[in-house]
Amino acid sequence: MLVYIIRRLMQAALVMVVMSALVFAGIFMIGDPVAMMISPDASDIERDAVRASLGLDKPLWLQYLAFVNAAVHGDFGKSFLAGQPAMQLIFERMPATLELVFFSTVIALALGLPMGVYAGLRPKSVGAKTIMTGSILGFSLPNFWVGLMLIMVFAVLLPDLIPGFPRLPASGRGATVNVLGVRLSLFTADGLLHLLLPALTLALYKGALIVRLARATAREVLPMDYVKFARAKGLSENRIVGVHVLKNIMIPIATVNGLEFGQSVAFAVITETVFAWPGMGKLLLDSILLLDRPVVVAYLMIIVVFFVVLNLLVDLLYSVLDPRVRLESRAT
Amino acid sequence: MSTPTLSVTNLRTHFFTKEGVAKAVDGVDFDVAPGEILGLVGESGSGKTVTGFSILGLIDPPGRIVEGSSIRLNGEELTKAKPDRLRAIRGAEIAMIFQDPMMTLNPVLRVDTQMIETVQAHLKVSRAEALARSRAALVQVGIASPDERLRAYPHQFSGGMRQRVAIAIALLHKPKLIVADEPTTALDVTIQGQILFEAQRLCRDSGTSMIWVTHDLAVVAGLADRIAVMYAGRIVEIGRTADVIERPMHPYTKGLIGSVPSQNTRGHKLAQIPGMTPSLLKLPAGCSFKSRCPIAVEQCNTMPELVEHRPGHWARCWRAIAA
Amino acid sequence: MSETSLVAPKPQTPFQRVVSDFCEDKLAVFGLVLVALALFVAIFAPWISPQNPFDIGSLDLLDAKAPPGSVSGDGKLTYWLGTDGQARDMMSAIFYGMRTSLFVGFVSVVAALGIGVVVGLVAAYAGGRTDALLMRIVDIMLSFPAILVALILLSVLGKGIDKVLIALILVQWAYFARAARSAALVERNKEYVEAAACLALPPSRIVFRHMLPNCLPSLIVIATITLARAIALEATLSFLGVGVPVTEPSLGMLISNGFEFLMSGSYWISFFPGIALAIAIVGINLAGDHLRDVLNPRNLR
Amino acid sequence: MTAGGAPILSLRGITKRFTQKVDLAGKIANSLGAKVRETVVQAVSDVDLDIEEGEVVGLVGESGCGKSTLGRIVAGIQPQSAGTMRWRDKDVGAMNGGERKAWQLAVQMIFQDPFASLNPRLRVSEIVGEAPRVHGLIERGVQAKYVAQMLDQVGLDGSYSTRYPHQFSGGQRQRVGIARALAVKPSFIVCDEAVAALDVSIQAQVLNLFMELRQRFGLTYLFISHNLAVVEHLSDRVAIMYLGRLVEIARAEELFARPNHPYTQALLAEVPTLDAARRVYKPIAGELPSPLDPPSGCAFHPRCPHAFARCKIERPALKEVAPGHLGACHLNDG
Amino acid sequence: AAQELKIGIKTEPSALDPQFHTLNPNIQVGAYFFDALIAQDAELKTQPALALSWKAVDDTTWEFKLRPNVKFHDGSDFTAEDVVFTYERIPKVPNSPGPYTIYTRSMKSFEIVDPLTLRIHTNGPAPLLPLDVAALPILSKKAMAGPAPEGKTTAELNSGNGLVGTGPFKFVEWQRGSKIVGERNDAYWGPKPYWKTVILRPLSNNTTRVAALLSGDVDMIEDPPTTDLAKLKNDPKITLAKAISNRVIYIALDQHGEPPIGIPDTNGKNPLMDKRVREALSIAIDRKGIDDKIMEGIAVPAGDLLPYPMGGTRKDTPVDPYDPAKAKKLLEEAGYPKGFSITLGAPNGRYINDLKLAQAVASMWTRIGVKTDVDANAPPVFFKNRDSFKYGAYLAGWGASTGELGNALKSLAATPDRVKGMGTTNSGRHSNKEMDAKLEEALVTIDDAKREALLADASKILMAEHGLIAIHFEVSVWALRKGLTYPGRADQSTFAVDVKPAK
Ligand SMILES: Nc1ncnc2c1ncn2[C@@H]1O[C@H](COP(=O)(O)OP(=O)(O)OP(=O)(O)O)[C@@H](O)[C@H]1O
Ligand SMILES: Nc1ncnc2c1ncn2[C@@H]1O[C@H](COP(=O)(O)OP(=O)(O)OP(=O)(O)O)[C@@H](O)[C@H]1O
Ligand SMILES: [Mg+2]
Ligand SMILES: [Mg+2]
Repeated sequence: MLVYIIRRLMQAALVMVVMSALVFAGIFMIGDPVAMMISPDASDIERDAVRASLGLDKPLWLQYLAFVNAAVHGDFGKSFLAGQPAMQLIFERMPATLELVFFSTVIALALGLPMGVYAGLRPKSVGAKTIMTGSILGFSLPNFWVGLMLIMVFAVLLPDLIPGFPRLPASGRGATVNVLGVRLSLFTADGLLHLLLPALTLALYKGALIVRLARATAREVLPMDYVKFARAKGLSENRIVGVHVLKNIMIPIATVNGLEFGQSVAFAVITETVFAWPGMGKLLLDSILLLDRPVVVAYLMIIVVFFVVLNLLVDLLYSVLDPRVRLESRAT
Repeated sequence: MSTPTLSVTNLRTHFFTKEGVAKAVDGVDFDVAPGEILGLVGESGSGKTVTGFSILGLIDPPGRIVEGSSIRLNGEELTKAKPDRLRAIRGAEIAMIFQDPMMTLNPVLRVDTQMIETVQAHLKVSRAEALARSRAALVQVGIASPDERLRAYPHQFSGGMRQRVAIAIALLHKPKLIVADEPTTALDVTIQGQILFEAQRLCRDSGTSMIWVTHDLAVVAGLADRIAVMYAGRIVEIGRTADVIERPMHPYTKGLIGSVPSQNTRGHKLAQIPGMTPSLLKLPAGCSFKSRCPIAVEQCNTMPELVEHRPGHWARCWRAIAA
Repeated sequence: MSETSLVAPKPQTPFQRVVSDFCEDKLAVFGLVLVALALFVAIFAPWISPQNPFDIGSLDLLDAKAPPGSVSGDGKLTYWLGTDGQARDMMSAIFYGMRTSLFVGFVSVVAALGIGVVVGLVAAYAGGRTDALLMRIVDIMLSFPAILVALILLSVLGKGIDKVLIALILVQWAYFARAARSAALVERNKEYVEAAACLALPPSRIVFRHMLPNCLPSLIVIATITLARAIALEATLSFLGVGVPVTEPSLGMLISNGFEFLMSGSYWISFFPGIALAIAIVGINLAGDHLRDVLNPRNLR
Repeated sequence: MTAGGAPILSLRGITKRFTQKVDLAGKIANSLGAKVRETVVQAVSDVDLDIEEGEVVGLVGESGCGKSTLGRIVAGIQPQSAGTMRWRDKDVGAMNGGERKAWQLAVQMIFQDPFASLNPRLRVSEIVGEAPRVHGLIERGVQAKYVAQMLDQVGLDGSYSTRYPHQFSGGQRQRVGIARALAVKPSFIVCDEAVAALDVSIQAQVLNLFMELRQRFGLTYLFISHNLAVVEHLSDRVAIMYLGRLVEIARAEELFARPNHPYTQALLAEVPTLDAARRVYKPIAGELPSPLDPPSGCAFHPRCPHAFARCKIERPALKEVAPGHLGACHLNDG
Repeated sequence: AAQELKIGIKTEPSALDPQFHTLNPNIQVGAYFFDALIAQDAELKTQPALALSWKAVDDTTWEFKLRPNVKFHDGSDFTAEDVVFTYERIPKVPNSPGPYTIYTRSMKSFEIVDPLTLRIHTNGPAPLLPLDVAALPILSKKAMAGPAPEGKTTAELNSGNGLVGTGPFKFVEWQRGSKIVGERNDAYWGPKPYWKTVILRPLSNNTTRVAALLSGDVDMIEDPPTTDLAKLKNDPKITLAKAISNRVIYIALDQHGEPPIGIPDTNGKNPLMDKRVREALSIAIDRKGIDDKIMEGIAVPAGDLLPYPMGGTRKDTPVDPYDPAKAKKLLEEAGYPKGFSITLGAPNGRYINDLKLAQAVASMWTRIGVKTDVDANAPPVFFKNRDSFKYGAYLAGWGASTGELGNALKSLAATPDRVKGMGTTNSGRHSNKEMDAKLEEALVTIDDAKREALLADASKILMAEHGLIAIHFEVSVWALRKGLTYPGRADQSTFAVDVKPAK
């Protein structure tokens, strides 16, 4: 286990080094951060001064070495744009993103799992075909489009057309409470209300994925001997589906969902933009477009660590769900 | 003979597939007496497993037990039983052991869970009591340190141990009948010996009847009281073990016996049955073995009946005695 | 010894079997019809479109935002599906958009599949350090935001569909590499691979002639899903301003451009491209879904 | 069997270890106080075996005892960790490219699972004809004819060459596998449980085929099986393997008549025979121990009815107990 | 709640430190909490704020009389000390991505005559010093005390520590990405804001912003997208406020010489060097049509770089008429009867409808034979390409924050000169010595009337030469829920002080 964690961390460190180098090169190639940020009135001399003060006047590799050196000492640089430590900016935003993704995962599971299992149990039924066709739309509609549609329908059109229809908030985060120093909106009614539309937007894609996965695994598990053996033992259908089948389905679902959780966190960008959700995805997007390199680098560092931790958790969960798995042997 | 535990008459189980109707089991009759072990032998695809599943009412669509079939357990007609009643019978009065011990236990559930749920599916007992029963069953099949084993997952067991757990599960409710579907085919000789040993002891001690399905005559030769030989969905010969092995009447049975390698066959060519099992979808009229039969005659174009040619020794062949 | 009595199964190639099995599902055939329709429109867009939306010289701003069924200012053209804010005939734009979207989707997925398969198979077969190295590269690709990739490419290589294509390929190949690797790991342990090794066949032959065809079916199914994703991703890049050039709009871009008109009542600018996209994607996946069932190796028995 | 002369294949001290090394991460963990050790599975230990040209040697043992691993080493699919293998009196490790290829093609393997061992996506013509073509044994143009000829040799109709494996029955598939091996003109065939998955009636067909091919081509076989009846039927000599080691080697009649090792004796007691007399089974106690952590001394001692103190401490060596009959048991000394 | 105003703003400030980053959102939000000595009114004319009056004592000295009895939010008095502290802090702010030194570059030294009189000595004649001063909100020296060289650091100010001004609102909190909250300063020296609380919410997506207004999430938004204007106009629950802005949308044409950039089919000749061609391109543009169809009426066709009556503009500036026939003739005269091909660069998402504008222009140019290909890119890529002269023509915008032409001419049209800071954004490299001379003279002329006359001359030369093609001035729009009014501002800022309930 320990070996496993260490191996993972070593790989993460490697990935981080490569990743940060790529970001340095990438941003350098995209354009000049100073040109993006400075007042257009500024003269060339003033521009050079800013470049020097941000350390952008040195050759790229020197800048990178300076970054690595500082990073080793725990300093991942200050945002060009905000002048504050990039890590701090991201950590400020992280809870919002995490709760959004978490909530959407819950929604996706709650809706997707039963539908998927149903479709797996009765693959030929009309219900199953409807679910499966619907799920195609779920993951093929662009995220931004779904988000904007939901806003239009639930925040504008329906409340306007139907008197008394509750008007869902279209944007932003609701009231927050402080839980152990972290601002969370998950525990207030207003907060949940604000969460609803963005979470639904994210959940649509995930839910569609879960439906498909659940169906596919259900179809794989159902013909297994142990299911038939459970029948031969005289178990009730409920127990067979609810325990024997479901527990096996949960393994891929948990794995994929865990990994998707990471993806969603990393790339909730669009949903956050559409819903003006103050999460770190939006921060990333703004930072990329303004070439705020320290934030982009720091963000990707965090994401790498996050992925590692998440992978670890997924593997742990995996070994809990599937006793056949021993962590050491799955070390890749 | 006392009243049979199980009495199967004219069992026909057909699969209605898109290619046509596969008559996997087509008119099977046999009885199993209390405490008796019936060996059900036949080559792959001859319908042995389907027969077993039919008895437990576990045929999945597109398969169906056709009207007119009868399966009686101690006189109770199972083909007409309600689903709930069937469920109550399964695991309690008839138990089944599957071929592949690696696949019959759910890999993600602990052994105790899988045993306790079986107890509780048929008896309203507390968890503790169910656990005690499970423990007792494990002891019965000769598993050492049962408490530890109960808390383990199937993958921590060897194949033979798993098969013994499966047998223990089958024993939980002291069933009247156990259908064992090739339970040793996937196992080593030494482990097979252990399983055969358990099975034998069990029937001797508890009077449970057993149907032992296999394609290897040698396995049942030393185990079964009677042997039924199946071919293409029908029983072609049935009788006491010694009769069937020593004085087989059906050419197929003879072929089977001849193809078993042994000391005496060293250096010789094994007898072999030419050709292959015909497709169940388009069985030829008459005896389905006729195309492979060395002694087939014109008469074989009509289906022979299962006839008692010697006392307790039946065969489905026009030339049973001639052979 | 005689094998003549054997009932010979029809010598049907897997392909024939797939085709005949496939045609059994009405829904899948319907999906295929939709795909064919979309492909037809995409391929023949230049000949069946009433207007060439790329020829900006032919656009007359006065015709902008004409509702469906209006006639153009010069009376020559009827805008059956209306026009957008640039006076582009929506129907033509959709035809051309379908062309761009499907092109981008297909090419990027096929290319990503190709790269991913090679990387995944090599990683799985070679194992050890090669495997670890390749998979770390995959990790990096997977955590690299698509928009950053797109921006870098656009700025370094300039604007163009090909750049978007490269971006999409870069973003997607890693998924295939992972999937191919896990499929190949399963195949690698099968006895036929050992048999090939025993026949002293060269490793490249074992990987690409023996393992690859057995990994492909599951990958193709992933590919149909990824195709939908790729089209959606391209739309998203357009939404963020780093997608295809405006002069060669994709369906995704039409939708995202038209979206702002939705509230003002000019629904058709976003609605019809949306329908077109849905038709294509649903079609591809209905067909793909069933293809998965048909290609399932268990059905091969 | 040729008396005298060099054996076609000669194994000396063949050992196969599957090791999971302690990598950098493990070392770091160890420095943090963890106890990460190399895990070693000793699948095959110190096997000495000579096989004469034209001979059939049966290899018998329980599941997991290392039979397949030894078979793979012999077939050149896996390298051994220690020991030398001589092919026609040449050290395989020291062979040059051409010799190596000749050896690899000369030793072929037939696998247990007739479903998994044929590539489901290749036609029979390719399965059988690919290797000879790639290795330049035949021209592309004559491949079809050659494949038909090979199929004919294993009793299949030449017209089957356009079929895919799933269109065959198990026995037919196994024949295709045999044709594939024969196609590169081998002189030595490793059969790894080649009939275990087949029905008795089909098994007989395949066994007959093996015998026939042996006569026709003078093939040498290493016949791996846990089915003693089959081995007895086919083999000239039999080697018994227990937990990676050979515990007994003898001519077949000798072995079945006078088994030396307690394990062999127990095995023989288990063999089901077509003997209609009702038998009382009395199994070997206990399970096969884990190769990860093999028992000390004689690996069989925990299950052996005759075990005594020495068996726990000292491993018995393989010694001649009768002419051509080797056994590894301390009882032989007393 | 009553007296709470929620505003959906387009861009969130990068910092609340009013000396950190010269970014419009920063400047805008700074004005909620701080005042400068001088304010700019809705037309960007200077108005007394913390200074009651100011005058040039001589060519290099300005004197400011400060407003008495002004209190900071913490209750302390405002004096000249604070002003000097504020100005002297500017160069000390570290890591500023857009330093405020561009406003202090002409300042040499400060002289506190008495607590309410301040003199600023300049490096040379600095006619625009009052405008510079207007960009510099005054901090409280006392509240800003801190160990860092600059006193309170930017990070501290962002968290509200030291964020003490004299402005109409007091700072309450800033949740990055979510909202900035201010509370009415009841001791404000000027007209008190109506709103007890004001909340600024960054809603950068256009559609989201409109939806937020329609759904009642916010009371007011900046910059509703043009496509929604028609609907908003007809919505009984919404009112619109408009004001012509100081932002001109223009096209720069590459005039650096030959070979041309992005014009492949003229055998190395640069047609854009020819005034007739430039004129043709200008009159090929149907500004009225663009205004109607693309801008939905929120643009004013432009013939200059700033709208009248801002400093230096002429009342009767002509707008180039739409005349494709004449354009074709001009091309023919210039020797391009078949036209030529050109690439028009444009940013995507920087200015209102920038991409659509570029497409419309391209379509119009193509119609006169100049086959135009639009190369629209995300802003960072666009700027990089523009600054490295990759475009034969590009569309961009310029908002002269000073509200006078000097700023625009100096940056966009003057011959580039790194040392003098001229032509910093003149990537078309138009150059006209005559105009340069007029402009340079104007930049050192203290007398307002004289300076503006010089600027008018300079711009007349530029526009006659068609050195740049001005397309239109953006009209800024605000959408408010019915019952609120906003007068609008030329600098596109949204000031909650000026939002009032309709009578
Ligand atoms: N679900 C099904 N659909 C169609 N046909 C089926 C189905 N299940 C079984 N069959 C057919 O029924 C026949 C009998 O199958 P069964 O499994 O009983 O054979 P078996 O005697 O147990 O063979 P084996 O020794 O291989 O286990 C086979 O030919 C098989 O093809
Ligand atoms: N690649 C491998 N890595 C690690 N351990 C292995 C590997 N291959 C085989 N082993 C181990 O080596 C031992 C011998 O395996 P092998 O497959 O040779 O046994 P076998 O006698 O052929 O068994 P069976 O009868 O089940 O086929 C087993 O314990 C197995 O787990
Ligand atoms: Mg069966
Ligand atoms: Mg093996």
